[in-house]
Amino acid sequence: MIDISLQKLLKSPGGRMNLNVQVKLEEGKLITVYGKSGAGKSTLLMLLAGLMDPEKGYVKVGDEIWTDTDKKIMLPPQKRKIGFVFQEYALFPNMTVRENLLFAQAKGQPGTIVDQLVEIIDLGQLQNRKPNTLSGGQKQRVALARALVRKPRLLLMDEPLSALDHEMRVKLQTYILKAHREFNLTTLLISHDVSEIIRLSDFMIELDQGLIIRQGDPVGMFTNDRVNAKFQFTGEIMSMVKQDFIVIVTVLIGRNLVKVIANDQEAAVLEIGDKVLIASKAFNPIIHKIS
Amino acid sequence: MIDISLQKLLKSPGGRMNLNVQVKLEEGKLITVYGKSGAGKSTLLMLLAGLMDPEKGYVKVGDEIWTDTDKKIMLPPQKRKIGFVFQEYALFPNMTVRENLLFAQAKGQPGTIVDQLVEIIDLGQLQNRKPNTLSGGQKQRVALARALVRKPRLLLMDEPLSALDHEMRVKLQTYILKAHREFNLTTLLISHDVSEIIRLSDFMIELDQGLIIRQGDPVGMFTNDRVNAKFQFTGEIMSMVKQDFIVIVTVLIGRNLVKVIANDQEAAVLEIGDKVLIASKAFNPIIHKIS
Amino acid sequence: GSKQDDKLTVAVAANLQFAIEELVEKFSDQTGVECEIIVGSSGKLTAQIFEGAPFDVFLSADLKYPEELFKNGFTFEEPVIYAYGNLILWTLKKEINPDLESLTAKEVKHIAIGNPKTAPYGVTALEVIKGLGIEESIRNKLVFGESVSQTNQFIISKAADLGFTSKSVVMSPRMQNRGFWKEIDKSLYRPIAQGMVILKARESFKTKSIQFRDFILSREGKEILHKFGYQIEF
Amino acid sequence: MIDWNPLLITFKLALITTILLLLIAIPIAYWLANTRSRLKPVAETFVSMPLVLPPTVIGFYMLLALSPSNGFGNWLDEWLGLRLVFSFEGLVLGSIIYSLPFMVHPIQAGFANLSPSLKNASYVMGKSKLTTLIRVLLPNIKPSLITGIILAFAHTIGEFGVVLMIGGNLSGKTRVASIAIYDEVESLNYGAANTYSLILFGITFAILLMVYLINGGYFNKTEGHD
Amino acid sequence: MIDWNPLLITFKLALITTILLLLIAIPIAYWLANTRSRLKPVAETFVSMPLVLPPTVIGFYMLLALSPSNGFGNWLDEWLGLRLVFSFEGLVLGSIIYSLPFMVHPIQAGFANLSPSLKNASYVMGKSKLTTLIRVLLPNIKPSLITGIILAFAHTIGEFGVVLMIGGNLSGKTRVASIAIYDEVESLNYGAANTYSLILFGITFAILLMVYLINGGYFNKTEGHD
Ligand SMILES: Nc1ncnc2c1ncn2[C@@H]1O[C@H](COP(=O)(O)OP(=O)(O)OP(=O)(O)O)[C@@H](O)[C@H]1O
Ligand SMILES: Nc1ncnc2c1ncn2[C@@H]1O[C@H](COP(=O)(O)OP(=O)(O)OP(=O)(O)O)[C@@H](O)[C@H]1O
Ligand code: MOO
Ligand SMILES: [Mg+2]
Ligand SMILES: [Mg+2]
Repeated sequence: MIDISLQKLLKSPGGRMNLNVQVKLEEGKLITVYGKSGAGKSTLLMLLAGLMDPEKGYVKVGDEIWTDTDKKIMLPPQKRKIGFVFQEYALFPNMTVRENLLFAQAKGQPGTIVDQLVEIIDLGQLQNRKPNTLSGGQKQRVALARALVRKPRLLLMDEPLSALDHEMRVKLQTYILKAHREFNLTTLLISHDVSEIIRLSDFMIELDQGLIIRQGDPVGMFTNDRVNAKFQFTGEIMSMVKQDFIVIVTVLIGRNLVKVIANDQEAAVLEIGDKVLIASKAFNPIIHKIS
Repeated sequence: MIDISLQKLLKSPGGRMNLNVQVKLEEGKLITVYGKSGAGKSTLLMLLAGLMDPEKGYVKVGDEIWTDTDKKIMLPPQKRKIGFVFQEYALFPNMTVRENLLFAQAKGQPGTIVDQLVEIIDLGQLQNRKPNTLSGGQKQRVALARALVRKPRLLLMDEPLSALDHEMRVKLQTYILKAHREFNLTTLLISHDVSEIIRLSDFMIELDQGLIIRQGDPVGMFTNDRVNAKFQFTGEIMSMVKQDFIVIVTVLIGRNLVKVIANDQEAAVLEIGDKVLIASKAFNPIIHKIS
Repeated sequence: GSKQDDKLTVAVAANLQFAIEELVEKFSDQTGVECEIIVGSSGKLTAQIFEGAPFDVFLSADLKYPEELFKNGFTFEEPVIYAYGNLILWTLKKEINPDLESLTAKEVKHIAIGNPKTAPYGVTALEVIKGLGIEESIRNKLVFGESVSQTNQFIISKAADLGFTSKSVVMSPRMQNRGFWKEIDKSLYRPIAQGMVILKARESFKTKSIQFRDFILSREGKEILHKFGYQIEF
Repeated sequence: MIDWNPLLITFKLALITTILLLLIAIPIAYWLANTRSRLKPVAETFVSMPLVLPPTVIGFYMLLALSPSNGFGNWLDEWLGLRLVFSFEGLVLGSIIYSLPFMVHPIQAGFANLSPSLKNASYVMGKSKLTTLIRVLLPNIKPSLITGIILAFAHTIGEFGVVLMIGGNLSGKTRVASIAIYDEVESLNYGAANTYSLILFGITFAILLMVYLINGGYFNKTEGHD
Repeated sequence: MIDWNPLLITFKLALITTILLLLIAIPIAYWLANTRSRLKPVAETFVSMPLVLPPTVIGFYMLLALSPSNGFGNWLDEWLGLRLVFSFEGLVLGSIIYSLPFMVHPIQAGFANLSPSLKNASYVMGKSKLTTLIRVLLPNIKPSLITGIILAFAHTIGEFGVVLMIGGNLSGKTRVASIAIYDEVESLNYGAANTYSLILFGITFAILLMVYLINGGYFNKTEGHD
């Protein structure tokens, strides 16, 4: 169990904001921190890592106390068993990929871990390249591998995938899941992306103005009562073409364009750009794998 | 008609790459340039703006010749009637929002245009602020307004929305469309986002390795033969729960989670993370506007 | 006005810097001619005159530099000797005797002399040392000041234990009773004949320059120089 | 009573030199930051040379070049009425050469760190290179300009070797504070030397401290909010 | 024949000064770049002062402070056997003070421009501050280090005033090139002055040009590929 109670006064653009987070997290889970820009997500991770000091509070990880302002305990980041994946990767430009991983090793740690990670995260080809010559997705993989070298107890990731394109993103999500399971980590991930959150996380915390406003199962949190036996989607109207008494409405759902026929009355309230819900009354879906 | 024929040798990470673009664009349209990172999209816009010189080729806009290497014509960027929205906004940090707009005015241009744009693009509240104090979305709006001050003939936008979150993005798409129509512009937009492309553009060019590999109607280009009377979607498997003889498969389509029932045989080939196509045999969709 | 342009500019060797104040004061009182004093090593001043420095009269620490200027046509007339300089040994350290024996003493680590390349008093000091035949043994003790002034400075800061300088320094009101000094036996060096020339740099000052030269060579001028420890032929 | 002239001349010299240097250094720095010429490293080396050459060397060659007994110096004297040795104008020239790299380097770095899209944005608005330079580029490298100004100003105040060679120590004209202090030390007026030093120290300390305080630290960029 | 000693001493002095300065400046620059102390502007001003003070002033006060008949100078002499006037060691000390800002400023700027996440990344890997400094921070501010090294080296070669005041012009010990040139000019040996100047000019030009060429321009960052 990771028991967190942290308070810190932050300077936000609109004056001061009090970060005040009380939460207990189950170990071994992948937890997402979600929330608007400036909500305090990065600050929370920095506090957990010991890279910033709280005004008041504690962080207890299992039976270890990492932070306790009352007892004046403030374990330095060096002594917390964490891995941190920074948004801008923070790879050391002066070292090759392999050197970045080797540097992360603890004294006396067997060298095999680096080879193992190179294997798992598929870095074989990149080992001797300098970070500057890598693409964003490659850098990201290296940053992830590097954060795992010390077999951290807690893996912290600050929007690790936000700068990547869809394809790369999906690929890296797979690596993250793989690592999370393989190394039996407790992982805290900051993410804005719904599909990412649903795909990756067991638990989700939503921050707003420094406070936890919601927490729970991500699927439940995003879908509300929308998921049921019926097939229903939200989408956006792309075009409307009038034909006699009907209007053909093209709706974008995800990356799919769907044409729906609406009658004049239905169409009267619709405009291009409107968000719409499309539901079916009778539906018998078939599922096909795309190679 | 904008008649483009441009060649330029570029240094790409994998050696040299020849940008070679031949295309005729209809005036008054909103055209998207799509393609992988490094395909040459930004370079194309820089060449059109006169901010970079081609090795060979011409750019003819209506009856004006902007570039013609054979005739040694190379109109400086100052004399091309263009608006350019840079990816990093390029607002002048030393000027307020209003001063940024005023600076863009041509000599002798009536001052009313600035007020008009402030009105249209909703900048009233921000006029006296410095760019550094604005959020990403606000900066973006200012950059758009500033590019319109001179009533350009051609508006060039280099991934203007890629750094924004979904909500802000949709809002700004509306502003772009509004401006495009109101000012009767020819607009070239670089974008990676399918929904954005479909929503905004009349025409699309796909670049790869410096060459145009596809061009045409964006809806047609993204949907191939997938759009038809039938209702069908692509999505990704999030979870599979076995129950007796059936498996409940949860699929993420856009931001919607949908549960589909599959039988054992069907489920045998499926795995979490698979991309799947969901189609219906009989479907009678209803469309509802979401307030 | 205080502008330099309407003042007679007098360039003087560093050893003369104390005497010159009184000389100029008297001269200005008598003639109403205002003066600007430039102090430096004789070598530096000569180099500057060669490059067009706007100096009107030059009082050197020797005859070599004025003659050089005369030969090259920078002066109106041949140099005249206005005084003979006296060399002394000076120290600010109680425990050190300012005599020639001290030069070779163990506790004397640094001996300041003028740089023979630029300061005639340095040339003479070296002449004395060579004459005593101790050049080799004290070579590592010698430190060189750019001019007599810098030599003084080394002595006064006690960075040097002992040094050769001009008698005029210790005769000046400011330095009287500072430290201990002793004249060097005149038989050990050729007299330091100090020469003066009137320069062509600014023709309009020729008359005033001649007035100044005549003052220096007048009885009154000579008395002041004598008071500051120079050897004068009255 | 101390003579305030050397202090006045020092600050006057530093001020004039800094202003002229700013005008000279901006085009040079702009060119260096933007050129793709293969001569760039050579040009950079030349700009840096005054840093490396002892002030006495600079002074010596200026003396040779500018002395009226010389071709060029003579030409200046006869045709322009400019005497650059033993004159305040000469000190200005010497100081400009001597402090050139201190002004050029920071400004060049400032230009090089500006995003090229600022310039491009201004060009597509029809603004000329000059307008762009004055209204867009320079206002946005203010910290670099301030750094250059401080360094050049300070370096000129501390100048000694060049002035010693070509200044000739003329009171009210070329006797700057560094020379005056040297003089006082040489005439064993330690009291006066002390006074000059303390005043110089005090004034320049105050100037520097003010700049650092106003600037909120040399190297802090203005922080964004986004 | 010219005496090569002054040139050798000059480069030896510049080399030793630069190395020592590097060791001194790194901790100072690190502290300045990281501190949030309210004393920072004052500390920055002190570091910059040698830039402003005429070398003669620095030299004069050093002469007074270091003379063995003085409290501090005496203590140095008796306890450490260090005589800092009229000695090469004294020149090194003087040069260090004189060139301090040239080493500290670029390194401080380098540290300030490094993303804090590099440091943080190293800390969470359990690396101490020292390890982080040596293995992560310093290798990644190489251009700033090179800038500092060039500036300090160059500035020391050009040093004149301090040496004039405390050096004593000892051939083979404290007669550096700048002093030798001054001497030759004063003794009207323009030929020798010329030779010294040209050699100094040539060597330093070559060093600087090499650095600029290798470095591909002072201010160019290594470009990413992403
Ligand atoms: N060291 C600090 N001291 C005081 N306030 C800070 C500090 N660091 C950040 N802040 C402020 O705290 C607020 C929360 O910042 P934080 O970086 O945690 O937000 P975030 O949720 O990560 O946002 P984003 O999604 O944009 O990264 C911001 O308003 C920020 O300006
Ligand atoms: N001035 C230049 N000279 C030579 N090559 C260049 C120049 N500018 C960019 N390139 C190279 O040209 C290629 C295309 O770059 P460009 O910026 O046009 O790509 P892009 O399609 O905009 O990619 P992205 O989506 O990442 O912005 C890249 O490999 C780049 O390194
Ligand atoms: O007075 Mo001198 O010229 O320094 O020996
Ligand atoms: Mg954050
Ligand atoms: Mg691009």
